[in-house]
Amino acid sequence: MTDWSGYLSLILQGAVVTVQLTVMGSALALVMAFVAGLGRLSRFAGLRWLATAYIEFFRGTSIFVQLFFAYFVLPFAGISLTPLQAGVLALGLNVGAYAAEVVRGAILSIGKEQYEACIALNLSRWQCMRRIIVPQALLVMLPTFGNNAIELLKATSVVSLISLADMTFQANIVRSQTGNTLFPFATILILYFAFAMIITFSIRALERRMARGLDGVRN
Amino acid sequence: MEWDWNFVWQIMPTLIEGVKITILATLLGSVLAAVVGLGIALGRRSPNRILARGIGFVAEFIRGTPLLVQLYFIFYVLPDIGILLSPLVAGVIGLGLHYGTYTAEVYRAGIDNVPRGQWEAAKACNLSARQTWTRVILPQAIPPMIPALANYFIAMFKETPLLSAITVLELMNQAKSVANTYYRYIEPITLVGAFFLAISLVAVVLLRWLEHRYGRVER
Amino acid sequence: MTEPIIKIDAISKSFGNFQVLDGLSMQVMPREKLALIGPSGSGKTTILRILMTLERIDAGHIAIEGEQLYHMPKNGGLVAADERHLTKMRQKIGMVFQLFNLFPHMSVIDNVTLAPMLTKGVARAAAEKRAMELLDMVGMSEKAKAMPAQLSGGQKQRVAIARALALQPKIMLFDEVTSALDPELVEEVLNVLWKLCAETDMTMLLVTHEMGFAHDFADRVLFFDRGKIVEEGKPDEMFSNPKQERTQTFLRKIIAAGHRV
Amino acid sequence: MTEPIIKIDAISKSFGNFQVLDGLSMQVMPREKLALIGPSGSGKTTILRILMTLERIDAGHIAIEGEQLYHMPKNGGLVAADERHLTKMRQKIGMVFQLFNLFPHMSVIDNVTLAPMLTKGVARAAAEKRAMELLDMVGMSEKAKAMPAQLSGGQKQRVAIARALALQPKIMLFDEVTSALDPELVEEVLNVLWKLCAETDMTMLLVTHEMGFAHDFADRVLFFDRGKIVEEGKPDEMFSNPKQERTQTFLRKIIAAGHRV
Amino acid sequence: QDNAKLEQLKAQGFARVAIANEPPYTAVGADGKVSGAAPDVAREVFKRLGVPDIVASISEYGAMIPGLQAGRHDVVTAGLFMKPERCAAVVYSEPVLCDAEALLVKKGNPKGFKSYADFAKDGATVGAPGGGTEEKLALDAGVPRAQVIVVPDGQSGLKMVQDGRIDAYSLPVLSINDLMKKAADENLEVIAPVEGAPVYCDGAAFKKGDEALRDAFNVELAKMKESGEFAKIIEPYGFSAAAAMSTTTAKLCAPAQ
Ligand SMILES: Nc1ncnc2c1ncn2[C@@H]1O[C@H](COP(=O)(O)OP(=O)(O)OP(=O)(O)O)[C@@H](O)[C@H]1O
Ligand SMILES: Nc1ncnc2c1ncn2[C@@H]1O[C@H](COP(=O)(O)OP(=O)(O)OP(=O)(O)O)[C@@H](O)[C@H]1O
Ligand SMILES: [Mg+2]
Ligand SMILES: [Mg+2]
Repeated sequence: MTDWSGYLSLILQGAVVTVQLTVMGSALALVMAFVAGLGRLSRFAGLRWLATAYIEFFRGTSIFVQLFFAYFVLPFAGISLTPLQAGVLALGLNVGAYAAEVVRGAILSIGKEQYEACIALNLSRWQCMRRIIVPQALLVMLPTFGNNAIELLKATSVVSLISLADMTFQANIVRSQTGNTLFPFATILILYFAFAMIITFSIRALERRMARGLDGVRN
Repeated sequence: MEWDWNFVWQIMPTLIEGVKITILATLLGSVLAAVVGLGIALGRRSPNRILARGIGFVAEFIRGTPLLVQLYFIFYVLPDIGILLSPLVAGVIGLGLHYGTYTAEVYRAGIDNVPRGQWEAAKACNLSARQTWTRVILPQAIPPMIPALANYFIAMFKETPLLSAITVLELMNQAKSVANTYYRYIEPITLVGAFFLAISLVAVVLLRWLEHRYGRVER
Repeated sequence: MTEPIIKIDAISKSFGNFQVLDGLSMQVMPREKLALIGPSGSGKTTILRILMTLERIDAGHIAIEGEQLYHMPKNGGLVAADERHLTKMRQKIGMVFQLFNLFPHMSVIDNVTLAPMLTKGVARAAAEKRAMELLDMVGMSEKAKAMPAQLSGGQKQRVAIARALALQPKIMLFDEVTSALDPELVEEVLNVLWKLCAETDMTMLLVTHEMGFAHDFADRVLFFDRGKIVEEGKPDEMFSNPKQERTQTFLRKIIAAGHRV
Repeated sequence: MTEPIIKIDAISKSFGNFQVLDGLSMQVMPREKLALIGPSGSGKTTILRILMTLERIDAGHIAIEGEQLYHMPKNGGLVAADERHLTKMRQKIGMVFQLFNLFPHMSVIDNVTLAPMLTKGVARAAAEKRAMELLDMVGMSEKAKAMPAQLSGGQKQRVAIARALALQPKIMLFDEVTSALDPELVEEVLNVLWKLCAETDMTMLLVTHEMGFAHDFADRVLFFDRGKIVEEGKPDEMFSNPKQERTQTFLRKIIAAGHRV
Repeated sequence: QDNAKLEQLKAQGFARVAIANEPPYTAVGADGKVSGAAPDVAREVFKRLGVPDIVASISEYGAMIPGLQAGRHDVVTAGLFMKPERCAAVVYSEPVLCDAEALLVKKGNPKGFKSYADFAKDGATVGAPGGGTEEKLALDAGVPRAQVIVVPDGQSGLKMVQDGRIDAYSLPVLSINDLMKKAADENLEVIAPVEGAPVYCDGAAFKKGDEALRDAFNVELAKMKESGEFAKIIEPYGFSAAAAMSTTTAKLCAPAQ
């Protein structure tokens, strides 16, 4: 008889890796999203250029290549990252590039009259961004950020390439070791879904909090 | 290993076959995702509570679990209940459903950001629910969301290699297979990278133009 | 005796725990031109929004031409109206908003022709002809092709008026529809409304803070304060000889300032 | 003789190929209260927006307190102003918008305190104290904690006025600030402005279509049409005895309608 | 030439090996412990070399050689069959695990497949791992590209045969046997060995430059082969020690016929 509890704990070990990667990757992605998203809207051509190059490069090449690069090529340049570091770096930069576009789109969606009110009150560009535009744009970004976080959660399954034993990877091992497909796949399906729901509900809660009082503006 | 141009010309026809399949799958998948996403976004706002909740749950589940597992399910599990789909059809359905749950969130954000005054004006004009959606709300909601939607179509394009799991001979799969037939990796894999980057860049330019053209509504 | 076209019966409305309307009742007769006046925040806009079914009421009943607005008969009793019923009832009512709410993605002429074409199936050519007439009446025919963002405040307001009139509803609600207009245009809009009244049998409810406009326009004036009708009457009586203390205070300042009422 | 605080010299402005202003010149003296009147679409809002640096001008010069607004000296010549220069110049100017433009994500009090705290480094307590005073003056202190979406039209407008006044700029631009207010409140706002004028040395430019308000408020009235100054003068002269034909037509209707001017 | 690499492994007390997720080459217990024919041999050889333990990480085939080159692991023991081109990229030990090819078909082999060439005849389809030996053998035997279906993993191949999506699925004998055992499906049958298909062997693969370590590994491996201990380790998994001992790395790495 197959020892399911043992295999289950194997998958749970993988789940821990998946969660670590998701949390740290999301944090990096969030930072990159704002840096690059605001960079693209900057007045300085140099900054715009840099941000655009970053975004198009990471969106244009696949996560597989980026991960491969971070783990197998950087050592030749003398930078040897642990698998976890390499995974967080590649996932964070990749998803950050997508999220940067979300930041940009959301900021552009705020009406002209809000900028004009800023000017009339003599707020600096930075103050206007920070106090007026970004807080309103955040509400537009949030649902898509939720998407991005869930994508990152699921993208963690490619890290098996650099010998990080995440959930999908462990499930595949269990599958080929036991010849049973249903058990491991059903287990990770439930786990992924549970994690995704946590992300979704946190985002919804945040959205509701921030939308408080705005009910007359938004529908 | 040396770069061998003769070899490049020799394998080009095979790779082009793969490119065709990849582009076909992406295009069909995008169309399906755009439609499914809208369906979900509208369905979730349905006054019929049960329908709205049901659609919501299914969408969250699909969104929260990996595409790979879903492809496996469509291709390997559905036959057990008598649905035997061809690999490409199964792949397009998988991509369309999966990305449809993403685009649904994008639509939702766009719809939420149409000011309440617009809904009210539509009522005062006595437009029906359908007319309000098609003539007033969606034309304002969708253009600002084009960048975010474009993100997903590019992401989908780069995820087509997953279709190899259900034996679709897309670009990556073709490349691996020629690489193995001739024991030369450099040319096929480099060409795949170049194809992906080139197609994404063309897509990005095209979508930028679209965004520029339709992206902003002055209020 | 004719039946009232609008019959409001003891309606209440709160936002959170802020009670705006508390048991308000009033009636409007067909073809009547009614002006609602009163201080800022007294609930004038709220009443129009309720009639336009943009807010739900907490209690009470409203009947339009004898038919319930927020309720519908079912199994012998009255139940809350569903969207279908509301859509049907809305055909009788049109509104011009205080902040215009033009459709920003459509040109001026498209804003005006949209509703007649969609809800009444008017052909494009006919709808545009009528729209141009209306735009002409409000002095906006030159800007027919412009987008709302390219218009000045007063121009937007005039387009909003033309848009609402294009539908020719039985009941027309105007919310401070002259606020962005100079006196010259107020005059013109007044003429347009009079003309429409003569041609059709529209009933009009108008919220305004321009007493002169209220006086010239209305058959009857209602003075509101804190969601209650303080006083009502013919404009001449009301403005020259207000009976209630509150109305007197409200009007005294205006008269003191030399405003004609 | 005192120097004018605003000196507009032959400015032009087009939107696409629609010329709004064509070689307009005018001057405003310190502490002057100037009313701009004129038909809808004549370019009144555009002038205020240009002074607030919300639109660029195509030709001409503007000087504020002797300093160029859209130009700055460089290497002996005048070049187009950069963002830095504009920011500096904007400190002298404040504006109240026709459509309010409140920050929808902040409460009323936060809308009013934000700018003083950020741009002048006023402490929160002091800023709130001053904000409450201003809100009190416009009768809005009760709604200090409300969000803009919960306000009526007139309430929003009063908050917008308080917000602009909180900064105490040298030059204040008002775009139809009384459009959503009833006469009672117009009166009050007028008092607030008078009080401020007495306390500070603000210069005020006011666009309005309420002739009564323009009359009571202004030291001088400019009548605009199609981007040109048709006539100017003291309110009493101008309203009782307009010289230009165009002004006469504009005012005649109003007087005919019995409006006090 | 002193063996610096070996000294380093001794000092750290373990060697990092890359293995694949393919029973019976590798087995992972429910407790997560790695065993299987390839790691067991490596563990024993390293013990004899004075490196007490191995740390195994399961890796995809595509990532093994790059990982070796980037210094992410010290040796690959994963059923990575020797091919001339691979021999050029890494240095191999003497052969360890050898296996022939097999076909998984419906019960009774209705279409009568014996060799890969049989698939070319009447438009039958054969499934094989992408980039694997079987795919290449089928193509070389003249089967059109469209009839060779690339299947991602054993379980999937099995399911496709069951659903009738492909007529046969090809893998090394031991892998197919393992699949069959776990599936326990009476409607399937294994055809082995495939006629005309060669036997392949793997070896421990080292990074280029680690020839000294490879040589030391070979010495101990040869001793174990001789003493019969080698057979004792791999035969319980179904592998044939005789097959490994009947050929050499030099032969297997020689450029194609
Ligand atoms: N969504 C809301 N939430 C909370 N309070 C609200 C909301 N909408 C309106 N109110 C409050 O209800 C009261 C009545 O508002 P209403 O807009 O009807 O006033 P009004 O008579 O039209 O005033 P005005 O002349 O200034 O436009 C106001 O005090 C306002 O603050
Ligand atoms: N962004 C724009 N694009 C094109 N035309 C514009 C734009 N903004 C304003 N205009 C035009 O410029 C003219 C002057 O507009 P402005 O807003 O200054 O008028 P106004 O005098 O303030 O009128 P009102 O009293 O109606 O507010 C109008 O005819 C308007 O259509
Ligand atoms: Mg109101
Ligand atoms: Mg204006």
